[in-house]
Amino acid sequence: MEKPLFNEGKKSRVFTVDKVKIENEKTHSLIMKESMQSEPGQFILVWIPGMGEKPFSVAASDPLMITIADVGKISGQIDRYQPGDRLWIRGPFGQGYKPYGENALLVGGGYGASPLLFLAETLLKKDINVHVFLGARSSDLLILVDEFEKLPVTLHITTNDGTRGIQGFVTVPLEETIQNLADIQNACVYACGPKKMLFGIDALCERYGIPRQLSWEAIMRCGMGLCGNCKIEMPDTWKEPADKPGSKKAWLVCKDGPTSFTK
Amino acid sequence: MEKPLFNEGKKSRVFTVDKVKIENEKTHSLIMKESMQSEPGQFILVWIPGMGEKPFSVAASDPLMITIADVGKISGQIDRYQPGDRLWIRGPFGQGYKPYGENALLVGGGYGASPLLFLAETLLKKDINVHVFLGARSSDLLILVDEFEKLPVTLHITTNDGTRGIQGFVTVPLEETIQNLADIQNACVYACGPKKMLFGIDALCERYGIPRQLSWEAIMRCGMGLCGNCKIEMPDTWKEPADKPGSKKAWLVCKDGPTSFTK
Amino acid sequence: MPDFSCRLSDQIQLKTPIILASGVSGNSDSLLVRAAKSGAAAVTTKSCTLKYRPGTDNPASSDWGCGLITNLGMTNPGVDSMVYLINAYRQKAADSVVPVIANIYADNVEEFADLTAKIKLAQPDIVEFVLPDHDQGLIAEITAAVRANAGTIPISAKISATCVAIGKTARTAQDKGANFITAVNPIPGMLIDAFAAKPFLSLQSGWITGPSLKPIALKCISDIYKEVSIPIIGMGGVSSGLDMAEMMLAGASIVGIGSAIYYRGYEAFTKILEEFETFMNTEGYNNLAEICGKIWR
Amino acid sequence: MPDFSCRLSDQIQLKTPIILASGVSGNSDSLLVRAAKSGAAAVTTKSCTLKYRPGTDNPASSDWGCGLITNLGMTNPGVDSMVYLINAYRQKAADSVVPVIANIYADNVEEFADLTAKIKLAQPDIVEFVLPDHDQGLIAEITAAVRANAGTIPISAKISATCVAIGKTARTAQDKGANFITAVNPIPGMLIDAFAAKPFLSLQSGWITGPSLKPIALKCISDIYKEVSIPIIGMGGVSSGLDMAEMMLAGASIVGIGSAIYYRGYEAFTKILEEFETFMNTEGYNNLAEICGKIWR
Ligand SMILES: Cc1cc2nc3c(=O)[nH]c(=O)nc-3n(C[C@H](O)[C@H](O)[C@H](O)COP(=O)(O)OP(=O)(O)OC[C@H]3O[C@@H](n4cnc5c(N)ncnc54)[C@H](O)[C@@H]3O)c2cc1C
Ligand SMILES: Cc1cc2nc3c(=O)[nH]c(=O)nc-3n(C[C@H](O)[C@H](O)[C@H](O)COP(=O)(O)OP(=O)(O)OC[C@H]3O[C@@H](n4cnc5c(N)ncnc54)[C@H](O)[C@@H]3O)c2cc1C
Ligand SMILES: Cc1cc2nc3c(=O)[nH]c(=O)nc-3n(C[C@H](O)[C@H](O)[C@H](O)COP(=O)(O)O)c2cc1C
Ligand SMILES: Cc1cc2nc3c(=O)[nH]c(=O)nc-3n(C[C@H](O)[C@H](O)[C@H](O)COP(=O)(O)O)c2cc1C
Ligand code: FES
Ligand code: FES
Repeated sequence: MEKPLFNEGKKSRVFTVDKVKIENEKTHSLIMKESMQSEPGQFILVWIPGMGEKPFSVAASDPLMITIADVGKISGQIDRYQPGDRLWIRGPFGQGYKPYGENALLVGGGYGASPLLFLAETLLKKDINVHVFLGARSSDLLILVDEFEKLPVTLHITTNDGTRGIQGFVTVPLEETIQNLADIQNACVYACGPKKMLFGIDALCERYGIPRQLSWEAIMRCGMGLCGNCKIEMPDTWKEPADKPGSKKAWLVCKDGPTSFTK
Repeated sequence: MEKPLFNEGKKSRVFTVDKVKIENEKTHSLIMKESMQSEPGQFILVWIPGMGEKPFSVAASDPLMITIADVGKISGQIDRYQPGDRLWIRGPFGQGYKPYGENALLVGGGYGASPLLFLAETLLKKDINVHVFLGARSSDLLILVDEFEKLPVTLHITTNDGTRGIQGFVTVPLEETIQNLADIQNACVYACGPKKMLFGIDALCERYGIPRQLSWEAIMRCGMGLCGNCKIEMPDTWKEPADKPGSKKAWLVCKDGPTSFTK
Repeated sequence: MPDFSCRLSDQIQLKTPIILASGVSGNSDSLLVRAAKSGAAAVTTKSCTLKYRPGTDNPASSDWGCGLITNLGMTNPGVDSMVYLINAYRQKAADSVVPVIANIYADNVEEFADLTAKIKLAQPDIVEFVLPDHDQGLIAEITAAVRANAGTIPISAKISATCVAIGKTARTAQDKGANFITAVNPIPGMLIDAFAAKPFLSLQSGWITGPSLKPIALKCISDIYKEVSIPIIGMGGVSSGLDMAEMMLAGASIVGIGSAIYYRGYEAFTKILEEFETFMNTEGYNNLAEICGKIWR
Repeated sequence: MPDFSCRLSDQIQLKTPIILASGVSGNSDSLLVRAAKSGAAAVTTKSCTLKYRPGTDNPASSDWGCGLITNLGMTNPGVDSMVYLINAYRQKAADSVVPVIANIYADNVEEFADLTAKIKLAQPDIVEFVLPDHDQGLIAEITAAVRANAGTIPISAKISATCVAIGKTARTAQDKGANFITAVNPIPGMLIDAFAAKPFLSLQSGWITGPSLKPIALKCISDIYKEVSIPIIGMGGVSSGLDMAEMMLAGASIVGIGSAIYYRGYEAFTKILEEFETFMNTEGYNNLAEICGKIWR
């Protein structure tokens, strides 16, 4: 009769790369042999022993997938990984997206699109209509386009230089789509990307009074709500929940987020 | 999102006496308000803060009941308890009886009968025929007779002084019943009581080749298999299991037992 | 409802006996405000040193199953910025303001003296200083130095669970003028990942906090309670109302929480206090004096 | 299959690197035999003192969720009976006999000297002695006294996790003739039952062992490994093959288990070793030398 020891589930464990998929020049996806139960919008912490640890969004959970833009030390190292290589991962952490309403408008900037494929699949299973808005500086920085094309979603692509889709910002087709919605209260914008983009989208949504779920980024240290490093200040439009007094001016991306909810 | 802390289930917790039932001059049962999931033959540790802690058999699990003979410090204290009083209990510990075969012969000496009522109920639910053999020095030391009389079991009572039932040892009607069994391999003796009685019953069973499950007593300290205080030597008839080498000469009542199995 | 107000000294009156421990959110004025608004009856800043310390690479902490391990490398903005931070906290908290305990850390007596003089500019309600582990002479000198420079501000000596003869250390601190004892600071530990064949934390070892620290902390607080007559600010593994009760029964006058914010969020303050209140009510305690140190009476 | 044989010294060769720690079943010859038959590569007797010690009332131990707490009050039959017990163990174990480590405990140098001379009569394979926590002078004297009286028998200094400057202590012990270091002895702790408003153990406090001790032990073993060149007998919270691997990666040459017998029964020895073997195989280690202290290479 063995006794269960204790709650070890939050410790880092070994994952093995099964497949590598090139998304674009700077971005690729790693598909693991193992899966990790998680929701779209949650994140994981990837540890490269002897080098460091960084947060990444869950891009698929079964098997686990992450989509990584090669921009520095850890992401550059991961960029070299081949099938059979091991990474150490803990998680999932944080609050993911919550499916809501009948129409979903998914907006991703750059590698910010990484959790949106997983989200789209989850929403489709609930019979929610999905629009996807992918934006990037140029066509070669777009990710996951092929995958989205395989799904029954309406796909809108923008590039700043016009190398693919509409030239301009992702907010242009987004605004159009919002304007054409029959019932704004029954729709929701789900966005993921750099802070500036999120502030822009939040302002746009506020103008139309449409609910939105934004997934924030910050530099994390403890990932556990203790060090305060990932603290951000939420947009004015965000209403502080009664059970989280003081959180508007000191919102922890790792613990309160990464997803914020505005209705 | 709260996180489960850890496996605290083995710690002592508060139980409240709901009813007190007098079994005889020296023995009474406490029925608690709370229940504790357990098997007949398992034991619990009862702590009286500031006084000490002792093992007792589970006499019923839902709600939890214990049957206690007032013989000393702790049992004498418990003897005074009234409805509303609190005790601290941890458990269940150890290996209980395992229902086996078609005919069950339950033997209890003195307060050793305490786990047998719970066992009888469990066996009856599995459509096993139950014989119960209760022995004591004298009629006023018998316990649980009324309860057994309410059950569809064959009850055999012996007292050394003949004040109730047959005069003599409990082994006499036990041996008769064994002799009348159609299929000895399909029956099992379940006994609980002082070491001497158990050795006697074991020898009798060995003569007839009948399977038996004996529940041993010992003075316990850690109750966790660590201190070695409850170590006993098993009867010669007991066959050491291959996965427990060395256990025959050093059998831990708290961890290997309290129930031993011989087939 | 039991009376929860707690007079720690003539100057300091807390509305409840649960406060924020040092190090958790203690480098941010707006997070201190959040703790105050979430029910902390006092907030403690992160240990500050004379100069800014940048901190370490990740991983800097982990939940290892029985508790947490952390080593953030003493990140802090330095004492001058900490003074600024404390003022900003007071201003931003406005009506929600609660007393602030300023924690300072140094290696030697001179630096402690210096730090005390500097942090005093923020007029914290208490200056808390982290004592070394076992050199009784040094412990006495540091306490005396902080006492001398703190002026009328009460001071609390923070003692680690690894401290040798912890009761005696607390007694020395009391004798040299400490107004309170804060106990405990965590125990050193290390996680190793067998598959990586490496220590998990970037600084190799770290400090163990949370549930697994509790029985160790209870023993320390007991030992201290028997030796001193000043109030104890107890901490180490408190994450429920019952944990809080245990710590007060051992001798703590008020209780600090850190890791519980990981386990239960900022809501930890109100949740733990509610559970503690239920306990006080069902067990028939009328006030905090009745429960403090009761296991020794 | 990796090579598990372990040469601790010219005299001592173990068949595998997992042994029984002191205190668990160590007051009974037949339980030591059981441990040996269950796969312990060596067995350690319970700490013995000059005179018989009766031990305490119940409760003497508990599982508190993250680990165990125990205080049996140093129950032991006294050194003369322990000599008898060791001989009985050898006789009863017969073919299954494995080396026996005799653990001794005293308060002062003279008693340690005396105990060593007496326990020597049983010709244990190793004499293990429990060092005090922080007095470096006393640590040196005790080690020298045990060394002097043990003759040709190798000696191991057992060090507690609460030891101050643990690396330095181990170094002192090595310098004074210790052949091995056993680490760690557990940390003091206390359980309080809030409803009873009483400490749970009859002796109030006890020692914390099992899972929650592991990260603390790993840190201690790391600190010791960096300071000494003699083999370390590592223990503290090992209950799986991965735990065992972590402890050896930190620097232990062999590993002891105690609490794991509660968690996994006497089968713990073979189960943990099997898991460790799987780990060694899948990670490609050929022998114990490759894994010992690897995180520091
Ligand atoms: C909740 C959350 C989810 C995240 N999900 C993903 C994800 O799914 N995929 C992903 O690739 N990254 C994701 N990130 C970012 C990721 O954690 C790292 O910050 C990023 O990989 C850079 O780390 P590095 O060690 O490679 O770069 P570093 O060596 O730390 O930085 C190198 C340089 O790159 C710059 N830089 C850092 N991050 C970015 C960035 N995001 N964009 C552009 N420049 C940057 C730095 O300023 C620096 O100049 C996420 C972050 C958060 C907080
Ligand atoms: C597995 C297990 C299950 C048990 N189940 C029960 C149970 O269901 N009901 C129950 O009443 N007890 C049971 N016991 C016995 C119980 O644990 C105590 O030993 C008993 O209650 C005496 O404790 P005390 O503190 O009152 O007596 P103490 O003060 O320790 O002893 C007082 C005197 O009584 C004698 N004495 C101790 N135990 C007995 C005994 N069993 N019979 C006669 N004299 C004794 C002692 O030798 C001593 O002289 C069980 C024991 C074990 C190991
Ligand atoms: C992330 C973190 C950082 C800490 N930083 C400090 C610090 O800077 N100074 C200090 O004295 N204690 C520090 N501590 C210790 C806490 O103040 C407290 O003593 C300890 O965490 C025990 O309480 P807990 O179990 O409730 O977390 C820190 C603890 C944590 C978890
Ligand atoms: C019940 C028990 C009794 C112990 N008795 C002793 C002892 O007498 N002498 C000693 O040096 N260590 C003693 N110890 C400590 C162990 O030898 C070991 O150092 C400690 O338990 C850590 O290992 P573990 O986590 O595997 O139990 C005892 C431990 C337990 C659990
Ligand atoms: S990363 Fe430490 S609080 Fe979020
Ligand atoms: S009571 Fe300690 S081993 Fe059974």
